Amino acid sequence: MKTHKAKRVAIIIEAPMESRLTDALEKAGVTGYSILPVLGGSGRSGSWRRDGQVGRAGGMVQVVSIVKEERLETLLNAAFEMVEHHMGVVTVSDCEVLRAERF
Amino acid sequence: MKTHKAKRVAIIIEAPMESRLTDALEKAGVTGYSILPVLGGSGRSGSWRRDGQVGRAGGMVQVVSIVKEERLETLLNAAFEMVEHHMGVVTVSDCEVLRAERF
Amino acid sequence: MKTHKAKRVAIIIEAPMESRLTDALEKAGVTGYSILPVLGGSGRSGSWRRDGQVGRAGGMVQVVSIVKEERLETLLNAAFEMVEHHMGVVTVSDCEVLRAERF
Amino acid sequence: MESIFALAGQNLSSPIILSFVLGVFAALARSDLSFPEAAAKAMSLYLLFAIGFKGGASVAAYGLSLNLGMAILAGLFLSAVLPFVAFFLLKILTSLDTTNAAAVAGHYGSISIVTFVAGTSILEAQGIASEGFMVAVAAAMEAPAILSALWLVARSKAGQTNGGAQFDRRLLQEILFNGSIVLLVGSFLIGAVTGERGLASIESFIVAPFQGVLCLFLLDMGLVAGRGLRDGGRVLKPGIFVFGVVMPLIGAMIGLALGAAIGLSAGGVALLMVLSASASYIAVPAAMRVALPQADPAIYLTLSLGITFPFNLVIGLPVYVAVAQALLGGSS
Amino acid sequence: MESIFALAGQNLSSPIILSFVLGVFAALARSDLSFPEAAAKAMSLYLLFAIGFKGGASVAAYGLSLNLGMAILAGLFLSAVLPFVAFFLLKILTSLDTTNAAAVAGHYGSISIVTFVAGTSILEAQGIASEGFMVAVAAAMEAPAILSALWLVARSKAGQTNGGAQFDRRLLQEILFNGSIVLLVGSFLIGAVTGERGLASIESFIVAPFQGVLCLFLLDMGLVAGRGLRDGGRVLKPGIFVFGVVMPLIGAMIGLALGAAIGLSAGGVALLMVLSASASYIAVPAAMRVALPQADPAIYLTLSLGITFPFNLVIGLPVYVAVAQALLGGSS
Amino acid sequence: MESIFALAGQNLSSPIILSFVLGVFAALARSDLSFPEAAAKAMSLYLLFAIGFKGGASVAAYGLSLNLGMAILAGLFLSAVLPFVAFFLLKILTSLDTTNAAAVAGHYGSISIVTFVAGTSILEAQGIASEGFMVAVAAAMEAPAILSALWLVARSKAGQTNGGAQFDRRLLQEILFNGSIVLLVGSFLIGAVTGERGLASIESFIVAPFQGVLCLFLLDMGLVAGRGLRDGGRVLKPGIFVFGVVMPLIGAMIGLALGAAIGLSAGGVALLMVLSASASYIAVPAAMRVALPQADPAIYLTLSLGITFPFNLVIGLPVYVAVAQALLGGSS
Ligand SMILES: Nc1ncnc2c1ncn2[C@@H]1O[C@H](COP(=O)(O)O)[C@@H](O)[C@H]1O
Ligand SMILES: Nc1ncnc2c1ncn2[C@@H]1O[C@H](COP(=O)(O)O)[C@@H](O)[C@H]1O
Ligand SMILES: Nc1ncnc2c1ncn2[C@@H]1O[C@H](COP(=O)(O)O)[C@@H](O)[C@H]1O
Ligand code: NA
Ligand code: NA
Ligand code: NA
Repeated sequence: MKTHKAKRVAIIIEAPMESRLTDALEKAGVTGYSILPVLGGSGRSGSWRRDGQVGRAGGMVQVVSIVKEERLETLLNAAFEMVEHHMGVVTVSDCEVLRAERF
Repeated sequence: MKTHKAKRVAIIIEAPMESRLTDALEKAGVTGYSILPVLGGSGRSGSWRRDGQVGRAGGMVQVVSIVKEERLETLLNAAFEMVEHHMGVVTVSDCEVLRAERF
Repeated sequence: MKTHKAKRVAIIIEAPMESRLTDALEKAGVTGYSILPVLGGSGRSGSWRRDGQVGRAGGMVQVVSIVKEERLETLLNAAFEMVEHHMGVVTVSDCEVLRAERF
Repeated sequence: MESIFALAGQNLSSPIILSFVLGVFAALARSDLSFPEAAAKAMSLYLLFAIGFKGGASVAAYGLSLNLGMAILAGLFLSAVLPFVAFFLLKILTSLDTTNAAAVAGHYGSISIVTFVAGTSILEAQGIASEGFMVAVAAAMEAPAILSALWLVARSKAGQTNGGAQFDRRLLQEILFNGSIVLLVGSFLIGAVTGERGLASIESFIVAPFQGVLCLFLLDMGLVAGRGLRDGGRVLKPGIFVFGVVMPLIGAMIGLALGAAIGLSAGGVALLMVLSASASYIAVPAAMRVALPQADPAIYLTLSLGITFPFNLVIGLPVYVAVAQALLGGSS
Repeated sequence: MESIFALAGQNLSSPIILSFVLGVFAALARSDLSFPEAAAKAMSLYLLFAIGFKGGASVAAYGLSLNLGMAILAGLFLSAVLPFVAFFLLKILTSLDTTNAAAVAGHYGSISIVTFVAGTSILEAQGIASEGFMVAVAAAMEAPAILSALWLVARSKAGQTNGGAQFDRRLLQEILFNGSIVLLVGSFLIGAVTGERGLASIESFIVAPFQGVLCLFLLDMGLVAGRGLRDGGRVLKPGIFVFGVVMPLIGAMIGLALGAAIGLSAGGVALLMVLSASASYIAVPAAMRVALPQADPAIYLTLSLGITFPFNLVIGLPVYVAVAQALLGGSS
Repeated sequence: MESIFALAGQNLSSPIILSFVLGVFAALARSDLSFPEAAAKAMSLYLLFAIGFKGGASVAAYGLSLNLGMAILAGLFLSAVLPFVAFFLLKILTSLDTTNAAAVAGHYGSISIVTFVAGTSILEAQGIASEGFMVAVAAAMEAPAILSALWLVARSKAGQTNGGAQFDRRLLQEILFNGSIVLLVGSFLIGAVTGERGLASIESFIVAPFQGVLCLFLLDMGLVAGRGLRDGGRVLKPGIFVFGVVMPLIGAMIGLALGAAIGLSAGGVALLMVLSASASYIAVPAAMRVALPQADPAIYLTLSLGITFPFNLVIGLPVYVAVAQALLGGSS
């Protein structure tokens, strides 16, 4: 099966910032992303969990976007601006994709 | 700690296709996989989110399978057949696993 | 954008072991982790799904931790001890992170 | 005619309609108001269980008239035939290709159970009796339309090339045993078997809070429909919009004729009109994603949930009830 | 005997049993009918809160007889001892190794709260009174069985090698403060403190809709149990199956003897039989995954949820009630 | 004074308070008792819908006195001004920097709807009437405090450097159309439009089970608050703790003065006191994470949910009601 090099960017970000981040990604020309739930976690600012919570503050979501290498820099700039003053983790890893025409 | 090379295949696929995909993976000799929820996303066919939805159409799930390198090709062929006419993203990345005897 | 090498450790573990694992990670000096839900899956011990379940047995969660390379070994030792007698999958992959000072 | 407007006006000011309107408004105003997926699904399970059980219990109470068989046959027939009518209409009104037109047509042969539930609420509010077995008819109408839609694709050129319709035994079993059919039929049978005694034991769960749950569920549907209109509005060409409003009326008329022909009561005829007029937005879309992946879901979901559902809820239902009552009702 | 069959027949045609049957059927038919995990958990929280509160309120109303202490001691004793009986029986009937046999045995010393709830429903339907504090006994019976099971492993050869039972303070605190114990005891105390006035203020939430929620919950349990039987059927060797049916009967008999000995009412004895007969499928499996990871969960979950739970629900409960009533009830 | 203690004692032994206490206890005991996020959110949607609708229906029944406009203005004013009071108090009592103090202050100008709901429960239990439109006042008080808090940061040195407050049109629209405002106002309007007839149709959903749902919701809030105290306790310096107890009393006094001045009934004044005394823990924290990311959420969440909420629930509410009743109530 023919595969193509791409980058997988995963951004764990505070839930109240989700729509701002995805808008920024769209502006940066990202063609697709998926939003994954996060149940809880721990970091420098303490630990949290979603159980029983009503408000969105005090919760994170993960936004994953597979992009062509050439779009990476723009995406990271957009992402960085969003997480700059906020909690959040941005990781990039290499991957291979099927159907490269989709990215 | 001794680790072993393996491949991590992540397939984001339409929810109504989930069981067909996992059956295909099992037929392809995959020994294990996990199904992760996806809350929403955006792609060439527009954006979506699960909030408030009752039906499974208009939603994706992510199927993740860790496989030995030698099983990758069979797995990708099986996966490709499932996503061919469907929305969906297939990515492969390198990883290391503990307890290689399990894969 | 300046990125830094790091390791992404993903541990799929039985839900009743979750807090033991995260405690072990904290003891091992891990500065952060996130817990992701898993809806279902299949492995050597059969298949399962969370739908309609009340108890935590018969379910897995995924704990993801991004760590500096030098912390990897300690983390893996801690993780291994937890999964040793249990179902579970431990994978490690390379990644790049923004804001390395956070890890 | 005047009284129909009065009815529509009265309908418009019921909590369930206004809850739906609130949901649409909130979605259009980009409010973050939303129901968790689990809550939406739980409410829909509750509504299916309650409406099925009550139908069954009512059959147990008033006896199973011979009509049940006839009504189910009528339902199967309507579900199988309406897609052809819809397909024909779509070919006239819109420029959709065969695959998309067939996919949409399948939705209009099948039914929306919440529209049915809202219809029964109006009947109850107006004190019009109806056959309890109409929920069984509703269940019967879920599936055949899908087969008609797939047949429409299979016999076309598009069906011969390009993958066409992906139909197999597995899909058939998924369609026949889909959750809402199983729950509706199952709770209908439970209601029928346990009868009055069974109903008495769970009445304060399935009867008393029913209208309130329906309000919240319609609020949620308004949120989803409004979001769909906001994002999917691009597919709403005038011809498509017209179809979404005209097709339910045509469906209702065919339902009226058939219902009257087989001798249903005025209430039963009204419900058959409602079922014929309504379009699926749960079972059929899922089946279409599997069987006709080339068809654009934005088209059929926007039409079914964004146009036809609100149209029926706000305007259609009171009209169907009034017409059935005028033509077939004894008094009032 | 005859009247027991009549009772079982009547029980069989109650909405709660039929809902369970519907769930099993749907799972076996591979329907996609399912409850979201959050909805299942919410229903179980509701049932625990309601049953605990009602028990407490009834204690407040009828006073705390001296029996409470005795009954709790009896419960602790039953929970601690029944695993030994079960272990012995498993060694006779099956070829399970010590670890698996002990893990299963732990489940049968502990209890299934929904079986208890269904038991109280039958008592209520038949107008048989029972001690309100039986919910506290239920809570008391959750945990000791786990310790017995772990002890069975620890003293065996398997316990000395291979990791054995992973028992520590942390596990003990998890077991003692597990969610269902805390909620059951907590709401029992709230009911006891707030009494009649408290009950009046939330009666239309915890009493009126109770049976209906129980129906939906049993529907969900049927789905889960049916799925378990479908996938876990491979573990169901004849000996195992026999154990799943015989053990509850033995448990019930021991419960009967002890309940009668400490002077509980006929209803209270019936409930103690139910508790003894039932097997845990929430708290114990979770503890076993931590403490006895080598034990195969398919065995204990299939047995507890797939065999013993349905057996008790359909056949056991009416029998236990009838026996208790025959031996200890004044009239009937 | 004595009677206030009696009231507080009676309040303390109500199921809703005890449920909250149970939740706190379970969290501190590290029990795994927890509500799924979806269930918690569903309960909160139910409570908002029910309280809004009932308020609207009561306005429909008793007419819209001229006071509505005045009361809403009073609410807007209180919400905008209380943050300045809170900020001033924080600067005296604590060593919080400007950003954190402003963030906390914003929470105390805004409101906690569940505190309001618990307040209406006490009024109802004591048979004290109140203006139905107070829910509209509650909605009006949600947002202005956020703007005051951001202004406090913007005019400070911290505001000029370090990013300061991130305020824009988008945030404004998010605040104004946040889910709880839309649902509260929307259901209030639906209740007002459909009136008595509407209320009758869904009364057994929004009235009868209301207290029971409130119990479970408070149990959940106890779990979350207890967890917060366990993990966030480190921020609880004495000055901060004192603020969390004194600020609600000051708020309540200001609310009392204003409510009496505009001529609200004793019940209405009590509710305005409750609103002024309560602190937001849903809408404001989310807005602060966006606009003041430098502020530490552990501080404002622990204060609002861990200190002020329980204080109001257990001690504040009965006091506010008793004071309003003593000063303004006709009899009793
Ligand atoms: N190293 C990490 N690996 C995975 N998730 C992390 C990591 N660090 C932080 N997080 C997540 O981000 C949240 C906020 O992190 P922090 O800003 O460090 O408090 C945590 O609660 C975790 O959910
Ligand atoms: N590049 C991508 N990265 C991550 N998820 C994607 C990507 N493209 C598509 N998706 C997911 O797949 C869904 C369907 O994609 P599409 O077929 O492009 O409409 C989207 O709504 C996303 O959830
Ligand atoms: N190769 C794999 N890839 C992804 N997930 C796996 C894999 N193997 C096992 N799992 C997950 O771990 C669970 C237990 O695996 P096992 O111990 O093999 O039964 C499975 O049900 C899956 O959820
Ligand atoms: Na139809
Ligand atoms: Na037992
Ligand atoms: Na306030």
